[in-house]
Amino acid sequence: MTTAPAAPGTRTLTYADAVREALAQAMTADERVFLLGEDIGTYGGAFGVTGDLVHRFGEERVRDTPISELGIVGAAVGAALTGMRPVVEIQFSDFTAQAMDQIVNQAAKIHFMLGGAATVPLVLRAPGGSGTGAAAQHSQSLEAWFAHVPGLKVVMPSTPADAKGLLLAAIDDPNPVIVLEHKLLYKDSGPVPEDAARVPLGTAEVRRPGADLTVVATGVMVPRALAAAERLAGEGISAGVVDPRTLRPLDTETILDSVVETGRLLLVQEAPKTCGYVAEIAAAVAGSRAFGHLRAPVGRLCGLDVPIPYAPQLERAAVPQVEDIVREARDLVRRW
Amino acid sequence: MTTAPAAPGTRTLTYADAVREALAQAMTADERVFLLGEDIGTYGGAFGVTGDLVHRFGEERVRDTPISELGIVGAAVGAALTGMRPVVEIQFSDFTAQAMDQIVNQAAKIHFMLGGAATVPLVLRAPGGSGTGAAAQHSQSLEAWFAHVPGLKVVMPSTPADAKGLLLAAIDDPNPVIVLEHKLLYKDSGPVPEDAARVPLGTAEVRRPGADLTVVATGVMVPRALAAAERLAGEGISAGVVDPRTLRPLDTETILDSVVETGRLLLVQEAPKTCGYVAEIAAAVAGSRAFGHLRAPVGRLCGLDVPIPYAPQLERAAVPQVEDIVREARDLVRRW
Amino acid sequence: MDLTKDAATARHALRTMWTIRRFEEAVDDLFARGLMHGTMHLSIGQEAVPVGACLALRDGDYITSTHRGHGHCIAKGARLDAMMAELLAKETGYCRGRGGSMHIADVATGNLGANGIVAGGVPIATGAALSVRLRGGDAVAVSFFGDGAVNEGAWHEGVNLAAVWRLPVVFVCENNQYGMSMPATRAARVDRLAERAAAYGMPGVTVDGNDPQAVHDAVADAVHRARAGQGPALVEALTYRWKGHSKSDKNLYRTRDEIDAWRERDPIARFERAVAGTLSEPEIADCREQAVAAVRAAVRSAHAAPDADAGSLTDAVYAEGAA
Amino acid sequence: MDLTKDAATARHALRTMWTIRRFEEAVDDLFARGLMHGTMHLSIGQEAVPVGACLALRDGDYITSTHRGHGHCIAKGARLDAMMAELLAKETGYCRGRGGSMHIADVATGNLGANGIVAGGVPIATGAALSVRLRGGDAVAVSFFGDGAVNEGAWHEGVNLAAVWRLPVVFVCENNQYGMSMPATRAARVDRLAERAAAYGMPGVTVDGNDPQAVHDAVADAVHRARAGQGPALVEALTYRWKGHSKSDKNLYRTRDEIDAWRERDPIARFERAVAGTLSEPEIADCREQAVAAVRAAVRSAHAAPDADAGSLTDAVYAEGAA
Ligand SMILES: Cc1ncc(C[n+]2csc(CCOP(=O)(O)OP(=O)(O)O)c2C)c(N)n1
Ligand SMILES: Cc1ncc(C[n+]2csc(CCOP(=O)(O)OP(=O)(O)O)c2C)c(N)n1
Ligand SMILES: [Mg+2]
Ligand SMILES: [Mg+2]
Repeated sequence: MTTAPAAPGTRTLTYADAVREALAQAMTADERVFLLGEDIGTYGGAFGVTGDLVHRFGEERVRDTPISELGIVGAAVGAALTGMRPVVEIQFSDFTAQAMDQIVNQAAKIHFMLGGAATVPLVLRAPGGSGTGAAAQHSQSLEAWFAHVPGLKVVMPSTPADAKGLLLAAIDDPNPVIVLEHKLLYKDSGPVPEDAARVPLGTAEVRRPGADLTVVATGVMVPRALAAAERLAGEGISAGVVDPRTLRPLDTETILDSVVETGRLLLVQEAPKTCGYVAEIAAAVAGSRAFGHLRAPVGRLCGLDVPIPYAPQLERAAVPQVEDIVREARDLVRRW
Repeated sequence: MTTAPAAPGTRTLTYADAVREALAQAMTADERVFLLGEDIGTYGGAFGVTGDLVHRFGEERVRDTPISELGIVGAAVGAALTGMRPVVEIQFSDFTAQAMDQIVNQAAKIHFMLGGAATVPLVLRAPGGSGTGAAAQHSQSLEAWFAHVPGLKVVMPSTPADAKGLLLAAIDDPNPVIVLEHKLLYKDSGPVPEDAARVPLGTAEVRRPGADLTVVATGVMVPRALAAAERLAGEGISAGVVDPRTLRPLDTETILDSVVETGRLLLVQEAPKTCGYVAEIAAAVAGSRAFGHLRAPVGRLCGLDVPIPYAPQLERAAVPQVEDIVREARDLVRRW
Repeated sequence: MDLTKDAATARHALRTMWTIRRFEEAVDDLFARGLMHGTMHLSIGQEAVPVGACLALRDGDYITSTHRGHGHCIAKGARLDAMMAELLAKETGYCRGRGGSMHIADVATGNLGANGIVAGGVPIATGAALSVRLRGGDAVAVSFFGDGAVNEGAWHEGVNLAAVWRLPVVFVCENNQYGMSMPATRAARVDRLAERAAAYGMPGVTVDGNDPQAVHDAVADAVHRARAGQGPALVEALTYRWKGHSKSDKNLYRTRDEIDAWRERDPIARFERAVAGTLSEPEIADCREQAVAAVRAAVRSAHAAPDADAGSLTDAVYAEGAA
Repeated sequence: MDLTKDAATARHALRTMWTIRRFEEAVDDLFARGLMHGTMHLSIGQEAVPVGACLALRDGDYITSTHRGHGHCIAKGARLDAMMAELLAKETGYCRGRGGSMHIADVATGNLGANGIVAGGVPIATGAALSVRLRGGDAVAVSFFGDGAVNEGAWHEGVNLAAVWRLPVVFVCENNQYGMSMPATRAARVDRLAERAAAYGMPGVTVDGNDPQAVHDAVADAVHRARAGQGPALVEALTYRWKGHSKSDKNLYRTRDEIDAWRERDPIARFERAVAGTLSEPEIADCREQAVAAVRAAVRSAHAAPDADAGSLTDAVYAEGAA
């Protein structure tokens, strides 16, 4: 993604800096907000996201933990239940596997199981995705798991501004929110508001309007879809790009509106295809008011159904690239 | 489900007995097969599935474990990697959350991460589903999580015969296979072959042919869909019922063939709707050769997007019942 | 504090134990008569543990509980009517019928919830104690769990975090000898589960869990240390459940003799003998009767309450507004 | 077994330590020159642990390894060319370029794999030992892990299962003082991590992890017990990693002085002094040179090998046929 000129009240920041700014603003505004995670203190976070926060807010509120993801999330659940607003960093989203019980069986369900008598306002941030050569246990895109769990909200920011605004909204939210950041986006820059403006959860963003087809992409696939749309424009194909931003609750209407207009839909995700998140969008569209407007089968361009491999050329081949999006979009428009 | 008269070479057995018979036959035929899980020995399993196997095969091969699901699955991975064929019972499928790292980051990926140099032939059996008043942490239907993981196979038997035949095939398979049984089916009876005939993984079964619409249902929804089809027949609606049986790999062709014929599709699952397994089927159909044959939007009848509640009337309302299937199917056929 | 010498305390302890016992007997009966749904885990025989432990706590202190949590809930001060209404799947239940026995909670009295997940409450208690530390204050959290829970990863991680951060948590292990059918002695290779405390650099002690005084003394010590900022401790209370693990238990894994031997060590009968010098026989009988009456009233009011409403099934999945 | 007195053994131990050192220096260099992908966790400074431990093992014994696993792999007998090819993402690598450094394995020599998951290999080692028990035989499994791993639930559960089943596993904790940036002393409130062994009813011992003899003696003892059916044990080896945790480490959490002090305790230099009476200076130099030559040959052959083939990317996701 390229650096856009900053609008009034904004500056150009990286995605990682935007996340850090959101954390700092939330901690400044609300004493109840605190951070916990592995190596988030002196080390500054495995991806440098927390950076100097420990020096600004101290070791109690920027709390380095032993390596014990289940315990960390469980401690966050207990703290959230008793009046605090913990923000957990899980070093790689793959390690949410360690903490699934506390995420799914506890955090997500407690409000309901207690008939509404308590809330669990916690945020779990974790970087997902491939592209760094870290192989199969450090590169997964697990959003579909979380989006399947009633009680959780799931956010996947694709720009620095959203990384900040959605995180602030997540911290405000009285429910557990999973924020899946993307490693490859951390160094991307873009305009970010100086103030603590929230991006409301549950609102999709039309990143680019288009007449011939609707591309819905998530996470790092958003900038790739935008790059593809740019190239397609050169070929005379007008591709719109919708970024759901929040996967649960999904802003279905924005997607349907676009599909009704274009009649063609290409869904793009990094995660492996089978049972991935965009299958939900495909199913929602196939069962919706937009069904009759579809001129073409619903296209799904996803990661291959493989664990992420180590070798760079294999890793690249395992997930959609700009040229793959261009090809699939062109095919959809030309053939139908 | 009612008891059908037994065909030659079969007897009527319950689903639980059929599972036990498969385990016994596999253990008799192959010294490498052994069982491990909580309370599977003297207690006979929380749902009585292992029953007397400990008396027949001894405590070494029917191994009671401490309460430590992650350790159990990890031990099974290690045993599978070194020449054994462990069959793990997880007492409730909800507790796979405890073991996700070993299931997903280890068992599923090791064959690939090692470039094929080793295999992990383990089977993980776990009862899923609601209907017993056990509430939110003991009633989930988590098949979509596993079906999203490259390297795993996922099986969901809906009849006693399949419970036996698919389990035997799963034990043969050189890959990790997740077998999701259903608590409400354990006491259902049906004809089961006496011999150790395998039901191959990856083959769907047309449980009932139909001309007006195709119902694809999984797990306990299969008998409910069949009951609904029976009622619909009384109204002059011919509903076919397809049971995928194996969710990964999915036998897509059998489903597409049926949809091409009927032009209408109703997908039924117990799990909550959002990002549930049948979204994958909807997406596959919406992107397939059957797309042009669809006369109606793809119907999805799923569990509500709620944790499973305790109160019986709420629990019932949370997941599709026969009358719900009848209503949705009728609507699809009448309106389109 | 001596639970037997002061009449008010003795009465409170005895009445609470009887209340737990009678409450669970009523549950057992309702279940047997088909009036109660699901499954139930009864703690009959273990009443001394929650009562002894909770007498060491104050308002503002937290507990986390287990699948076998009726006793903890009652001992921490919950209302019987709202509990029974919950078990009978009523809208007036603590969880509006959504939770049932395995998720019963009373946030007002600091009970953060029963838990259907073995060891699930352990890291949550650590988190509640972390919250106390961050907010300031001297509340403590007590985490109840069984002998089976100590072999779960969640237990290890929750305890370790409390230990390294010196949080005010008391870990109370109700060692009732079995985790479902698994003898505690086959699930861990230590003579006393309290020995595990040393692995986390905290004190551990094993006490007679059928003696509320012994439980109380050990927990009160640990609570005192925790309030003083000296960190967590582990108390193992040896006890026994008289009933099966749950409603599906055929008791194949233990002998009638063993059960009978433990029934002879009934914590309530023992405590009645211990308070005989403080409370008169009529006062003791009065405790029993108050328990019976309270449980009966709870059953009556719960039966009369409206069933949980399926119409509002989806409305507490997500909380609204700001937390 | 005295590693210093017998010339063949001394030579083997020294050469293996040098091979690990030189292999990782080559990796460091390839990475710095942009010729290697991903991230790398180097064990430079810790070579005495894998070498001392693996000298206690036989063919047929298993190990599970970690993200910092080059040393274990080499010490257990893997081929350098296939290792280097793997790290250079070649089709001829141990994992055909699918795994890389964090998943390197050599099943033929009993190395069940490095693991990107902290403590991931611990229950797997327990399972390998269970397999030995069920199949019969006297093989053992050694599980290597770091000081950070002992706080994971997987570690607790894996160790406990081995303990209750008295399985032939030796748990080797490479305590290099830090889990990434977290000092071991802040992640667990015990003076010695070996103290945790008692919680599982098994022996635990702490040794100088920069002395291959000390490591060897402790592991050999534990292996001996395990082979004899006496169950698992924990060996804690105190050591230090000279390099950063991984390629992104800025070393903010430790001092130059601390690093320098540990470099002075270089396990290889120490061992060279210890074997001076057994091996001549030219023999020692020969060990070094053989290591250099072997690593150089591995780099050369790996460079020449074909890249991993994206065309066959999907073909090892599922195994075919019967296992
Ligand atoms: C994670 C998990 N594993 C297994 C179970 C099933 N289960 C429920 S209670 C229980 C036994 C618990 O034993 P213990 O901790 O000693 O408590 P007790 O039942 O004796 O009070 C088991 C295995 C569960 N609920 N959660
Ligand atoms: C479950 C899990 N949590 C966190 C990480 C990230 N991580 C990788 S290595 C490491 C430190 C491990 O410390 P230790 O066990 O002492 O091994 P060392 O790196 O010192 O060799 C961490 C936190 C991981 N890979 N897996
Ligand atoms: Mg118990
Ligand atoms: Mg370390």
